[in-house]
Amino acid sequence: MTVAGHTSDPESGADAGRGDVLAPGRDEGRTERERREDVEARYGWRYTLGQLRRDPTAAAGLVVVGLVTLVAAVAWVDAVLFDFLAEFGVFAGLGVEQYALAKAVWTSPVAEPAGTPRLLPPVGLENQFGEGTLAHPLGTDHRGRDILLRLVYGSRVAIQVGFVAAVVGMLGGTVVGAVSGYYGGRVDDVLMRFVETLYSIPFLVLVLSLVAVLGARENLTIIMFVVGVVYVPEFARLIRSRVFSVREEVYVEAARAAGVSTPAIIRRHVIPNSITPVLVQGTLRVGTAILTVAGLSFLGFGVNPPTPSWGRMLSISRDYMIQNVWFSIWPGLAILITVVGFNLFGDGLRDALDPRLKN
Amino acid sequence: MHDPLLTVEDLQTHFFTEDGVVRAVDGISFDVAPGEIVGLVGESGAGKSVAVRSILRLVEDPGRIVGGEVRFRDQTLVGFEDDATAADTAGDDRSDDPGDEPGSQPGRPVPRPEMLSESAMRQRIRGNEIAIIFQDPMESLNPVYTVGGQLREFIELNRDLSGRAAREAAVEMLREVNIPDAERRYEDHPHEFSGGMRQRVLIAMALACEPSLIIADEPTTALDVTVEGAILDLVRDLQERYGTSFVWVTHDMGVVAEICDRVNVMYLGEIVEQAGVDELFHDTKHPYTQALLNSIPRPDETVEQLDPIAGVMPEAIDPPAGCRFHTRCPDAREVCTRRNPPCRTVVADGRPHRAACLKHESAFPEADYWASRPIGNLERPAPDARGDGDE
Amino acid sequence: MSRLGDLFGTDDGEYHPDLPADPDVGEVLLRVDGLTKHFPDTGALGGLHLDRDGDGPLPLSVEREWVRAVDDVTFDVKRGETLGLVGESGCGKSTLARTILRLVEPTDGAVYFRGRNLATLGTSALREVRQDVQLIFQDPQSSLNPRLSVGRIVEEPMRAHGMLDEAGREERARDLLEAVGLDPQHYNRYPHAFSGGQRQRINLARALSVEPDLIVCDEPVSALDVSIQAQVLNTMRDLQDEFGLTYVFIAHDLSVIRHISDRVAVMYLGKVVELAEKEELFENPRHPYTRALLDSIPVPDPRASGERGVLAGDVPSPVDPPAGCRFHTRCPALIAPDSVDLTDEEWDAVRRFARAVDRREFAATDAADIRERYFDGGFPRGEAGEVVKDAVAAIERDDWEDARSLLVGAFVAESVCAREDPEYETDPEYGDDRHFVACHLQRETDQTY
Amino acid sequence: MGIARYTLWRLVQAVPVLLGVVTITFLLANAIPGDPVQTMLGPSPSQAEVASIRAKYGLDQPLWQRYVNYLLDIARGDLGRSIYYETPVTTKIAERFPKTMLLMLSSYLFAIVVAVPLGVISAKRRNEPTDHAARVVSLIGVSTPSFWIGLMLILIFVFKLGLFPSTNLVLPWADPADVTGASTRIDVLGTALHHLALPVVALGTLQMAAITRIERSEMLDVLSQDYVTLARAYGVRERTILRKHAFRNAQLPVITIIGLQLASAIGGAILIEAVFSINGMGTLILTAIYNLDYPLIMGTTLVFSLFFLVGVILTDITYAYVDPRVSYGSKEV
Repeated sequence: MTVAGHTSDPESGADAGRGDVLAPGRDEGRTERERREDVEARYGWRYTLGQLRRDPTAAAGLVVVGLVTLVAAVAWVDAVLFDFLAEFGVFAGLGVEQYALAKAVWTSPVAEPAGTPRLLPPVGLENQFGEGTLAHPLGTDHRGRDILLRLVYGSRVAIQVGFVAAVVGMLGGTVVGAVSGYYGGRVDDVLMRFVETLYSIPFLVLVLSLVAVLGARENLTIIMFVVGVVYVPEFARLIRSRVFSVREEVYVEAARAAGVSTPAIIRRHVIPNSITPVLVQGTLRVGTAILTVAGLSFLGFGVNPPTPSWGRMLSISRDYMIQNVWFSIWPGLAILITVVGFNLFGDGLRDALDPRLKN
Repeated sequence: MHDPLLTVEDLQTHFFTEDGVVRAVDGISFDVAPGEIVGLVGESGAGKSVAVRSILRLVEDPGRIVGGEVRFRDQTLVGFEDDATAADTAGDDRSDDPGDEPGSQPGRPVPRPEMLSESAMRQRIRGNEIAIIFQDPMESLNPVYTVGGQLREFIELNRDLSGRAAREAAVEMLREVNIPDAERRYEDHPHEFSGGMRQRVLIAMALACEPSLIIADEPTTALDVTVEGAILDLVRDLQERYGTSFVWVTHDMGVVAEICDRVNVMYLGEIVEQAGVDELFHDTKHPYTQALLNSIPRPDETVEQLDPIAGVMPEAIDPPAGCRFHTRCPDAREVCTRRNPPCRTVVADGRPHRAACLKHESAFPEADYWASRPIGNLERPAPDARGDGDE
Repeated sequence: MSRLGDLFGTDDGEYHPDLPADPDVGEVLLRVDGLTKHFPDTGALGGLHLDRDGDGPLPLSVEREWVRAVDDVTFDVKRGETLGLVGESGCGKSTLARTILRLVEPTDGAVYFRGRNLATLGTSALREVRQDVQLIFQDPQSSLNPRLSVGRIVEEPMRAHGMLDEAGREERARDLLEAVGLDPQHYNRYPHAFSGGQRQRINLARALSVEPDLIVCDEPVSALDVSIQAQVLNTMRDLQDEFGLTYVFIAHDLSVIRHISDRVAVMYLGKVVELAEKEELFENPRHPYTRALLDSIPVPDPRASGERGVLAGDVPSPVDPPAGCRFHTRCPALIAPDSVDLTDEEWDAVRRFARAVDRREFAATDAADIRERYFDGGFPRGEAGEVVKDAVAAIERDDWEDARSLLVGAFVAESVCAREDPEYETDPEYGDDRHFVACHLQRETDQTY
Repeated sequence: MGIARYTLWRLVQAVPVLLGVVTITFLLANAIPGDPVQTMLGPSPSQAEVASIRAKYGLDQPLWQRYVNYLLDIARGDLGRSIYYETPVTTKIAERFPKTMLLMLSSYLFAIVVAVPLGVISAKRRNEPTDHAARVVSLIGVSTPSFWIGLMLILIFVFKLGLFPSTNLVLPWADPADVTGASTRIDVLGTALHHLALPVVALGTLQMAAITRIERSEMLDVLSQDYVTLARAYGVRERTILRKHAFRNAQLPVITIIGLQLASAIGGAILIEAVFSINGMGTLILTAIYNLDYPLIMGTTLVFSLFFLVGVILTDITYAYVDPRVSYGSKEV
């Protein structure tokens, strides 16, 4: 049971004392299926990947995750590199003016910067809430900007935030959990009480309070780090319990008995066998972080107005629901699909890593 | 001789996994007379547990009973016949063509009309006529209910008792299996019992329903020797008093010698030898049984050198062609790689002694075993499929 | 015994006068002396733990309970022999193995390996010694790191002890794989590709890689199928001859122990109750527990006659083991206290009755019924008889606790078995080694010698 | 050990955590760089103004002194005065708490009532169409932002169909006189349910989906246990097996998850209150944050944490009630 406030990690010693309770000959008399599963529950990485490939839903998740990440990467490259390259005339004669225009549209707080080439139909307030057309497949928003394009650029924020928050949580959690698990005793007690306490403050409440006192309402960087930091307790607990159980594994004992030094044991045995659940949880947390940051943007925390983000788009769309329903549908779907992708992939990863959990 | 209580004929249970069809039980036949303890012995992966679960139709997905017949008295627990359109693929030299898909198999068996319905199985057979005891007493009791409650539920289901009377029968049965202070222990939860005590509770559970047959699936494997000894004594004593028949699944030849009247030796989904317990040990007819006996150390005398079976049991998903034991058999000859012998009577006085080995010429005249070339397994390393082949 | 004096010695290379300085000359390779391991039975919050039945205001207590997993175990292991260590689950044999190797810190006692006390060695010296003492585990699957290739696994101890260079280690690993009966080509495979028996061979290869003198084997074959078990046992024997190994072989299976051991120690509840050469122990067991154990094993021969003295009751908790002889609560041969003057038959009946009351084996609450059932129609005479009658009266008014304490107080607590820790040595009928028996029944035997 | 004793034990365990939460909320507002007074008074306030505000809120005292005072105040049930509302924080919270409570409990009820049967059916009909449908629903449920569900519900049921009101909640126990269009208590109840429907679905969907997923996998796990097979082998009816032998065991992890989900439900409630303009605790904490009202931030955070902690303890006690191994102190759990 891993409810906050629970402190039931039996001391390693007491467990070793019950070492010989292990029932003899358990391997006997089980069905073929169970035997096979047991053989396969232990694996190399290659086996894991093989399993992942064979799971169609996990593969679908991987495709979604890959696509969204790719789109986000393109948007990122575009946002950062475009101006730089355009200055050197790289795009001259390539017909990229259209693109430049579109980009100007999303970066500009007003409808249309002066002097943009008019290759696309004029965008502006007269184009407000356009229906889906070939030029604007998903229509236009309250300022006449292309929704699809803004979704594409919004993916940049979502993906970035999701990955950064999950990685911050994983790294922070790994450090705290590993220190706690490795040193044990007092250090562990103190760290775990702290982690438990953080865990007892509802997630969003903690994020909001932290963001508020840091004065970071519109600072996306701080927000994504804060979200990551709030994930630390969860990962710390996960890793700690994992380290505790791996530390008790017989192969670790075997290495100790063979005289392998502690650092080598940690490097070669403990870490490689502890990180898999962390990776699974990390994948799932990318999705949760996207949801959380979308919620924060919706509440007005996060990116500054001209920069598109899905949560912000939804927040704005509230005021224009009567005029254009699609304006409030597309960003939500974008979030939904992305998060479904991460969840599918994470579930698939878990099944592949631990077939016994598979249902 | 009595009519048999239970008859199993050509029972087949396969598992349809992603990797292919695992022929866990592949055409076994045996019977159990009233008041008899019949052993089903073999190493892990031989298909013993699946076999006994098939008798009660308790095989779970992806496992399916795909053929054969199980009769209990005059009732058909399992009864399949081949589709009329089926090509006859069965026979002595059962070919092991790997490409059979569950759907595309031509001779897909269909249940016969007299096969008991699921609800009839539930009401008339399970618990009522045939009870089962599993290997792991820790896992077999529901941790959230009291031991007595579980016992009483089963008694109420399978006997004409209810309420107070069922409770009394339950307490009585707990006492019968030597659970001290039964009245009070009745209210305890399973985690308050030791492993040996839990196994006693399970035996009480089986006996309390007053079945004619108890299937015991490795009931003493998870227990310490002294506890095992006490349980074996208890079972023998109870068996004498209640006259219940047993199918006793085990991998331990010692337990077999101690408790069984007749024994079936399983190897890779098939029964390779079937005999009375004394004949099995002292007039062994199948090389596998012999090898098994040669490889166990004895507690009562010092055996200087063990004579183990070469190699490991192949996977049931990809059994060797011909006799399934031929890859490890010291007596294997060329013919063994081609023909898979069924279990035939080799000694016929009294209850027949059956063996599935071509070297018994009287039973397998067509095989011409002695004329065939020996393949000398002992020198030859076992085929290396996926890292298996222990020697 | 000099173990207390050694306990405080911290010198790594402590010289022990009982043992020859040069290991190759002497016979004793390993001496376990008064080894004890108690685990704290901690609950949550470190020392604080849940007080289930207490009646204080808070369900907490700071009292620590100790699991006496191994208690004052002493034995020698001679170079080149196999010492079998047998016992049922929970008897402390695995803990003993780990304590010998100091994978768990001993609470008390000493472990001399070639004259050095492992119990007091410093970390680096201990690491050095671990080159010479290896351990093999019960579960061949979980003792191999699933993320390392077989080659890496076998090389790991060599790497830890700086043996050979990279290429040399690989060559040796391949040689070892071959020596234990595996295909050297499998060097790059991962453990999941192997069967149980093969994995145990990998374990053997790993243990052998650093040329150890002693291998402690903790149930090395009990997870294997019988045919595979025989293969591994044979290989272990061959390796012993080839490399001059010494084994401490732990198992719960007496047949395996009989097959592999030269001498055998039987453990019960943290103590060695009997130790003798194999033939002597199996053919002339002196301790009632050993006898019960031997009687219990099903013999793989339907013609073997076997009457079994069933051992009643469960093993007591190692947190609060019985005083004196730890087996006395279940012993079928409990010695009558000196104060009790009964015939053997009467004593048997009293003992049986006391046990039955202790475990509440029966439901009868009628004096006549009890007399019929346990005393063949007549209660014993004298003081003992009075106690029995009082106890029966207590049962009649359904006060089992009272009856129990009456009987235990009069018959069990006074017995020498419950008062004194037995330690006896006798001359064997088989072989020429001493036969150690921890049973007070040996008092008389000793006197007759 | 009985349930009562276990409850006591569990409460004792909660003390350090609670103290930790109090400390964190205190540190949040007091030990973070940046001067709240500055924020409060805007740019370039006079020295005197600063000093008076500092004195008023006790900010001129050293940190530990303020911490001790804070603890003492909390012990007295005093959470300070809100800077923005200029009323005691406790008053404000007492005013807002019932609506949030109503919203959360109703969504939880909705989530559990839908999820548990759905999960059980899904497990029972494993790999059948029902199961696939349930799995898709729960996957989408855990992947959809609750505020967007709220928006969509408003879009459909308020703007398009005009079936439900879009804002605020009515407490079912409110005085009919205070509720527009209601004359009897029954009317009030009706109005309350009418207002509650959309926010409850929006907030409860995530919980529902999460519980369905765990319910399904736990049921599958339990259904493959030996004791279930044994019950089957003794002729117990499939329905009885599901109801008696599997269900109770499967609920153990579900109960834990239900407790832990409370944390995300609280987060969801903040968003849902924003979407439906419900003046509950969620909008209160948002107001506090928008206005950097530190006492109010501390107070609301503390109350939310307390709420969560109580929820977790309640689930633990329920767990102990369902699983005898916990209350008997067995180590195997």
